Amino acid sequence: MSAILLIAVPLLAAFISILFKKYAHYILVFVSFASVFALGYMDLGTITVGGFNAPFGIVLILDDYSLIALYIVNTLFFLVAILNCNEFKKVGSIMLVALAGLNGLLLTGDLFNLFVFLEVAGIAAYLITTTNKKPLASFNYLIQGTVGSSLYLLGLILLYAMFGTLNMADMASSIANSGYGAGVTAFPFLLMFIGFGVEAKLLPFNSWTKGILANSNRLTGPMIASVYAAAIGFVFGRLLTNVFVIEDTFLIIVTIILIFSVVAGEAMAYASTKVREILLYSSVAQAALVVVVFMSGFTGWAVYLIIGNAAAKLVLFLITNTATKQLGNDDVETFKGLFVNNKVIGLAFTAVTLSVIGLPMFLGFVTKMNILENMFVSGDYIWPAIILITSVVEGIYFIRLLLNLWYKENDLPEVKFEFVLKYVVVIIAVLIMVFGVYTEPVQDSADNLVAYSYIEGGNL
Amino acid sequence: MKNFLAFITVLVLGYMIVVSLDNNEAFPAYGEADVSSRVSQAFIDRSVTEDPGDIIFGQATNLESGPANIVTAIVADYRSFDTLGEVTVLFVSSLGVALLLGGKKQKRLELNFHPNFMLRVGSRALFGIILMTGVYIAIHGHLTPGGGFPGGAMIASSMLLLYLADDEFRAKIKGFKMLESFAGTAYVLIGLTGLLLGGYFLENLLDNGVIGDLFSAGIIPIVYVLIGLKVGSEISGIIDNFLTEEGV
Amino acid sequence: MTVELLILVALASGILAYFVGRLNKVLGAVVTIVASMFIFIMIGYMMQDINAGTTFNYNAVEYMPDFVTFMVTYLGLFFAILVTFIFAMVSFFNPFFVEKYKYPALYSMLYLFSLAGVLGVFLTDNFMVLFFFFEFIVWSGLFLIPLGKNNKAAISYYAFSTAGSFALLYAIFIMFAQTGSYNLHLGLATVSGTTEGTYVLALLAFAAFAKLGAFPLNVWLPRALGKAPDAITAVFSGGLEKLGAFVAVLALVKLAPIGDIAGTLGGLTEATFLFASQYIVATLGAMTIVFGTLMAIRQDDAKKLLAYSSMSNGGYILVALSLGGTLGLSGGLYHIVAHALASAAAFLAIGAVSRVTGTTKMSELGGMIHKMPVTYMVYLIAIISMAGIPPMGGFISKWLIFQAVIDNGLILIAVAVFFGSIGSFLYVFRPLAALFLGQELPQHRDKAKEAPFFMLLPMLILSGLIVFTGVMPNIFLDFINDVIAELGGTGLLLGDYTITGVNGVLQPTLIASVFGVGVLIAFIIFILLKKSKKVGLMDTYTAGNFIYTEELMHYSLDFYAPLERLYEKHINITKDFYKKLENKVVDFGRMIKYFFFTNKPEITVFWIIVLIGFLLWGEL
Amino acid sequence: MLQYAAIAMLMLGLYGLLTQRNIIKIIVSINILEIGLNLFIVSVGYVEGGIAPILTSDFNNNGLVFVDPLPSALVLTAIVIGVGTTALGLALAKNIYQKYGTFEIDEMGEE
Amino acid sequence: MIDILLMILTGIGVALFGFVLQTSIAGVNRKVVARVQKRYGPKWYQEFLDIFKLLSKRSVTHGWIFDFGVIMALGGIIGTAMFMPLTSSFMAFDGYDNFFIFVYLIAVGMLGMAMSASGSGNPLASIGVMRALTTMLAYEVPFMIVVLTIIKITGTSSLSEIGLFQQVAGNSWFFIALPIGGIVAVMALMGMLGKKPFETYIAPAEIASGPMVEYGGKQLGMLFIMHEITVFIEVSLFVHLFLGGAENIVLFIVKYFVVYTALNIISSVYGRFKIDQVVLFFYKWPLIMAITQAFIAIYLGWVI
Repeated sequence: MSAILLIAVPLLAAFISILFKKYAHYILVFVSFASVFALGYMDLGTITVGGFNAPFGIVLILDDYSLIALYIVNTLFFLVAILNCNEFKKVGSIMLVALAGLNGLLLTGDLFNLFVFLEVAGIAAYLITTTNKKPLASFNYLIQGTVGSSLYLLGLILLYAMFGTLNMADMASSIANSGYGAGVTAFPFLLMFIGFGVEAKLLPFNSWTKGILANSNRLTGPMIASVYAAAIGFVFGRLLTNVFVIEDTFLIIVTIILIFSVVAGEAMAYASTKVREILLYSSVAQAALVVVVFMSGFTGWAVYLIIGNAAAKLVLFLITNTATKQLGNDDVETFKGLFVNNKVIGLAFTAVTLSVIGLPMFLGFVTKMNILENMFVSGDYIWPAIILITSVVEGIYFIRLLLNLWYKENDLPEVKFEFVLKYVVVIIAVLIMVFGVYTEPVQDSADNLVAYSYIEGGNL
Repeated sequence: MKNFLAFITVLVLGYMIVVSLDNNEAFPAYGEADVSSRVSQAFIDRSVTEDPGDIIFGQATNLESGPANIVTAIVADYRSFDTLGEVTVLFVSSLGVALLLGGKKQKRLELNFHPNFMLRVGSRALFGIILMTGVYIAIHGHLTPGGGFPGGAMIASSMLLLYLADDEFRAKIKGFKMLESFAGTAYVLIGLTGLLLGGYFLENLLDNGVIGDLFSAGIIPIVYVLIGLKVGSEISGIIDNFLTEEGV
Repeated sequence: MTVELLILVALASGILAYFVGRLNKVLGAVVTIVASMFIFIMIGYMMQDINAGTTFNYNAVEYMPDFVTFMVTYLGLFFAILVTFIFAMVSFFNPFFVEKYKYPALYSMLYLFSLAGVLGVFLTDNFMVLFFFFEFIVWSGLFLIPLGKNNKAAISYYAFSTAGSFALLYAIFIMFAQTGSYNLHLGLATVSGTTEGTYVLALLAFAAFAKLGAFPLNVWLPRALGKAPDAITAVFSGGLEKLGAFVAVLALVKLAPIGDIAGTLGGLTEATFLFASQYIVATLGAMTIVFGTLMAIRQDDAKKLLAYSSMSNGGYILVALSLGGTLGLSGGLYHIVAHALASAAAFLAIGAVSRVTGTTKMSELGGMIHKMPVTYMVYLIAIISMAGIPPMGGFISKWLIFQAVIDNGLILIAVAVFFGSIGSFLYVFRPLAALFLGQELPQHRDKAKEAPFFMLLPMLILSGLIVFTGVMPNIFLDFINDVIAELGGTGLLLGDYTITGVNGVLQPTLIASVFGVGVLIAFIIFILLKKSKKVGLMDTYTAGNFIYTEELMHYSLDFYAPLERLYEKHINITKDFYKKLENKVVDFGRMIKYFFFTNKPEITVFWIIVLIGFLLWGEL
Repeated sequence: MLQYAAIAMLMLGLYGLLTQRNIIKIIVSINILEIGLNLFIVSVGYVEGGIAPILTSDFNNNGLVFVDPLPSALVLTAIVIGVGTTALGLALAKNIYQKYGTFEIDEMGEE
Repeated sequence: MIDILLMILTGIGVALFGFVLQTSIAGVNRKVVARVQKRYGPKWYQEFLDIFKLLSKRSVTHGWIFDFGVIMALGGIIGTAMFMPLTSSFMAFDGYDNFFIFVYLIAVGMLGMAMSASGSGNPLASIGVMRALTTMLAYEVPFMIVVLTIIKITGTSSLSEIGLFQQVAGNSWFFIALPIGGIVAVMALMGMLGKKPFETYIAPAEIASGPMVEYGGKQLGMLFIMHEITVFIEVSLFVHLFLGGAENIVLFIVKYFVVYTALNIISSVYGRFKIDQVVLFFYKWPLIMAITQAFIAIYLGWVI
């Protein structure tokens, strides 16, 4: 079974679903489950679309890297779909298109095709955020998204004008043996970096995040913060490792942006008192961290960092948004003592937060240790210092949040979490714990992932 | 003051971009783009799979991709996956507009302009002509410039004419929805049949026939007509949503 | 009984304690007693094998990742025995205190988890395992502290210990980059003496300071220990603080000291030269002593007072270890033993009082001796050792440290050390006078009753040991000599009863017996004379007027008022510093939030233009 | 010459985004930006003296040169994406107007 | 086993001798101070009479800690006195007369007295104890710094050897060799003895003789004995450290008498400091002088 079905089937379902408005969300759940299920039978390699091979036609690449990416994004998507299917009926078909867009993003090997799928997924995302009932925030998100993707297109066209091809692998090889200095390609790559920076929530470009995530609901929160973040992370990783050539001035700019994002993200999270704000600012910092790890070349561990963050943010946003819906606002004050009488949710929330901070016995710890170890071995001394200092700050505001949620005596907020949510959240927490302790599979899968960071399929 | 400052920065930025593009040796100056070094040379002389020699209009038969209009060849055949993505974008935005503005029972927006009888009747005649040209452009996509998207836009403009000319007029939205969904599904199904029979998604199964004829270039014209219908119905749907409001 | 099995036993019993605790709170706590006693005995049992000269290197149990290796060294065993002993003794208190906590089952589980963590840290030769268990203790301690009064203290505890452990991690990775392996001894050996050695020394010292609560990083200790549940404070100050001492030993002893000071002070005659790193650590240790003593003198809450006392004793340990040499090392290590026993006993006594009266604030307590005489005696013996008065262990370690300080001719540090030892007499006496002695306040008269036998048992064992370490220290000093020999120093010259320092010989048993003879003589004099009439406490010389309310006759509120007035203004120097630091971070965050996150797209566009401009600047 | 015009349009769009606070004006400036971008895309493919890339009957006798067809294909897609986003923007604008009663962002105040 | 018993007996003998010596000299000094105040003063054995009168009277007790404290105080002081070397060669326990033993065993006596005073239930006693401890904190640190210099120079911390070091031909008494140190030591000694300027913890006017307020009869008598022996230890410490110890017993008694009388005369003309003045005083000049003395002696080696 070829991977193209992952895009074609959801599209087909979307086109059909507008006719049967009532069953749209059942189709959604069925298709997303089918795509997760079908991933098992996909055979690796490159899929040419329309019969024309690589540099001329459009080509989809399914190697280890995108397989893991697809597994993660599809499972998370399925979880979000299952948990929200009866509440947000109207956006069923839009979610289907979003699924197609995301799968397209992860699979495509062609830069312009990447722009098209970025737009498809983007527009689907703008529409999903309109369920927040905050039109101004969605408008702001739309404008910034469009500006971002236009800049990406401008950068892409400049590259096309210079090297005459649109295929990623072909572009990378023609840049490599074109012999031009780094200065030539710096401008288009910066434009593409900014284009993706907007979507990946890097600091100077993400002023839309607060509007969207600070008043998100059970659908938009997990959708934007974990599913989209993971997909964009993976695609950005693929671009950074395979296509981008990052040297002197461009490197300086990128490093400044990343340092600023990580440090400011943690400082903002420390300064905020609303639970969702803490989570969104910490996810800004985590996103920047992911980009840093990709740039230093440890693709395998960057993948695990994305997985850890995406799973964590899914659990955190699900719990927070469910509680906010029933309590009205999401101040830490109103949340105090939330876990006293729903311990299972509390345990899952704590396990996931501790994994994000990077305490032992959790997946986060294994990833962070290995990233630091590789950085030190590759002679980089500054980034580990920044990572450690920011994770101390991060630890403090997360622990402050946790202790507020666990320890309180009187007038506890009563919030009812339905069974499905509990079930999902506990499974994720247990998985994080299991892989935190039993680290063999994580260790060697991360190491050999690094080997395949180049597109093995896209006939270089 | 802020505007003036913004103007200065934008000006300086523009100047910098122009200068950097000028002295960037890889970026060809305006007009000197050497197409041969680019991927598109293969599209021009249809030599992606095998080299058919020089193409004579009216005689060359079953080239690797049929349409005389090379841009349509790229849009509908070489990179038709983009167009599929393209169509989804439009589909989603029309769906979104319907979601944002559409309610259960819609009635026409109360505008203070009430057209007189002459305008209402005259526009009916004009509607037919615009519709026909739109369909013509859609059908001849693979020969003459234009194609699915411009054709679809013209079809929608004819609908717009009716909406503007007559303030009680409301098209049957149900029909547009059906057409849109049918066209979309047909397009994807053609792609899937290509996958099943020809081994590649969206492969051109039918033979390309002689270049330049009306019935040449395999599935391209069919796909383009479908796209034209889909775009037309979607944009009309959007027009309807904008020109109506909640009400009994 | 290999080390891994021991740690697994600790973890398993922790989980068992959790489930048993769910059924019945007290039973869960009893499990902690059984488990910690068992582990202590096993460690003690391990003592014989090591004495037979074989240092075991237990390789990993099969399913652990292969780089996890444990090694029993004299140093590790010294700390392990001491801390497990403290854990075992304090665990006797758990059953009596566990009902009061919000999550009793969690309490017993985390108690045993931190014990497992302690074993892991001391008995390994691999840095990554050390860091893993270091974090493990921080993590389990974090959820233990808020079971007490409030959870703000836990946050500052977490902040400082994580800062410390991350500094340790950075040092580990520097060594890993040099040696390519996480082996502890190899890492320290290759790095010592090089420039990386300076960074590693600084970072390890930072970690030790954070764990010991020494001067620059001392804000968390009084808050955490003051607010934590009583048993946990005892465990913290007796046991977990010794982690910091362990890291200090790694930093100050195993790493070659950096840069010699003689060069800097311009070739002074005859004063022995100390290396710059040792001098800095010694000065900071001295500041810790002074700061801890001054703060302890003015505390009203007995637990906070003892917390500050463990901080200033941490300073002693740092000064001793940084001076190095036979005297410094043996003084430091012996002080670790003496302080651990004394502070654990003192905290347990205060805990016993707070169990009965519910508060440890001296202004609300008084005259507890009448109802709790045994606790009083335990507390008296503990503070005699803390103040460094002869018959008890504290005197021996202070004597050794004084010898080291004098021998190195460090005047300013000597001022701090002497001030600390006299000051310790002052602040340990304050709870004795204000809490135990003086008028018996009516509100506690009915509730107060002597602690049950199971609580008295550990206290008596501890005070017995305190006396024993004071009278017959040579047994412990022999073991310390083995530790020093393993660390590469020369052991202390020990006769069968005497200790010969650099400028004097000490025979503790003789001092004790002479003191005994003196007391005997005084007792004989007392008995021979007429028996005096017993009179109530209220019947005192009050210049003729009658007083009926006990509170008026009980002097305990701010005991050292004249002394406190002298330095009242600048008490919380470090607290203000960290508060300012925190405010800086919050302001920075708020400024960026205000500046960047508005609902207007122009911010993003502006920054995009700026970045592109920055890149293209070169083109002009 | 066309390229400078395209870049000028791009800059005009950016200027609009930087300064305008009215929702509709922002959408208009986004459109200007996209038109500028599309112009730029087409200008990249222009060849001096090239004709439109369509094979016609009189093509094969007088050896004409084609303009690069790929950018024009890409521009086709870019235009339609621009239409999609503008439609969505206008729909959101209508919603905002219903909610806040004004198009000026400053008057909307913090939600 | 026998020689240990012998040593203990000689120790007790030394303690007894100390008590008798000090009480008689105290009696003589009472006459000297009286002369300063233009009166004759009581007989030289008046001190003995007071003590034995007190021991014979029946008194009141406030509980077992009240008595246990007194016993512990007297016992501790007697124990310390047993270690004291009378001349540079004659001492009870040869070679174990370490300086730190004296400083810390006195603390045991202090602790015993403080415990029983606080146990007596009278707040004035607790205030007195607080003042005593604060004064101790004040005078102890400069004194220890000066002693540090001495130990650093002589290389040993046992009193008799320090005495012998001073008696060696070349070097003079430390009182002369370390002039600033000597002055600081005198001040510290006055603090230790609780002589007039630093008498705040007894302060008969304010807190009715401080810790002693609740005592009477045998407890008070025993505390008087303790006080006398403490004075003996402190003054003989001063003699051994600063006045070159003594070859024979007569020289020791003469030096002892001179020091004690000089102190009494000085203190008889002074008023009384307030408690925080005491602390401020000791932490201003004496500490600086001690540190400069130590710096000069150790690092620059200027020893006269």
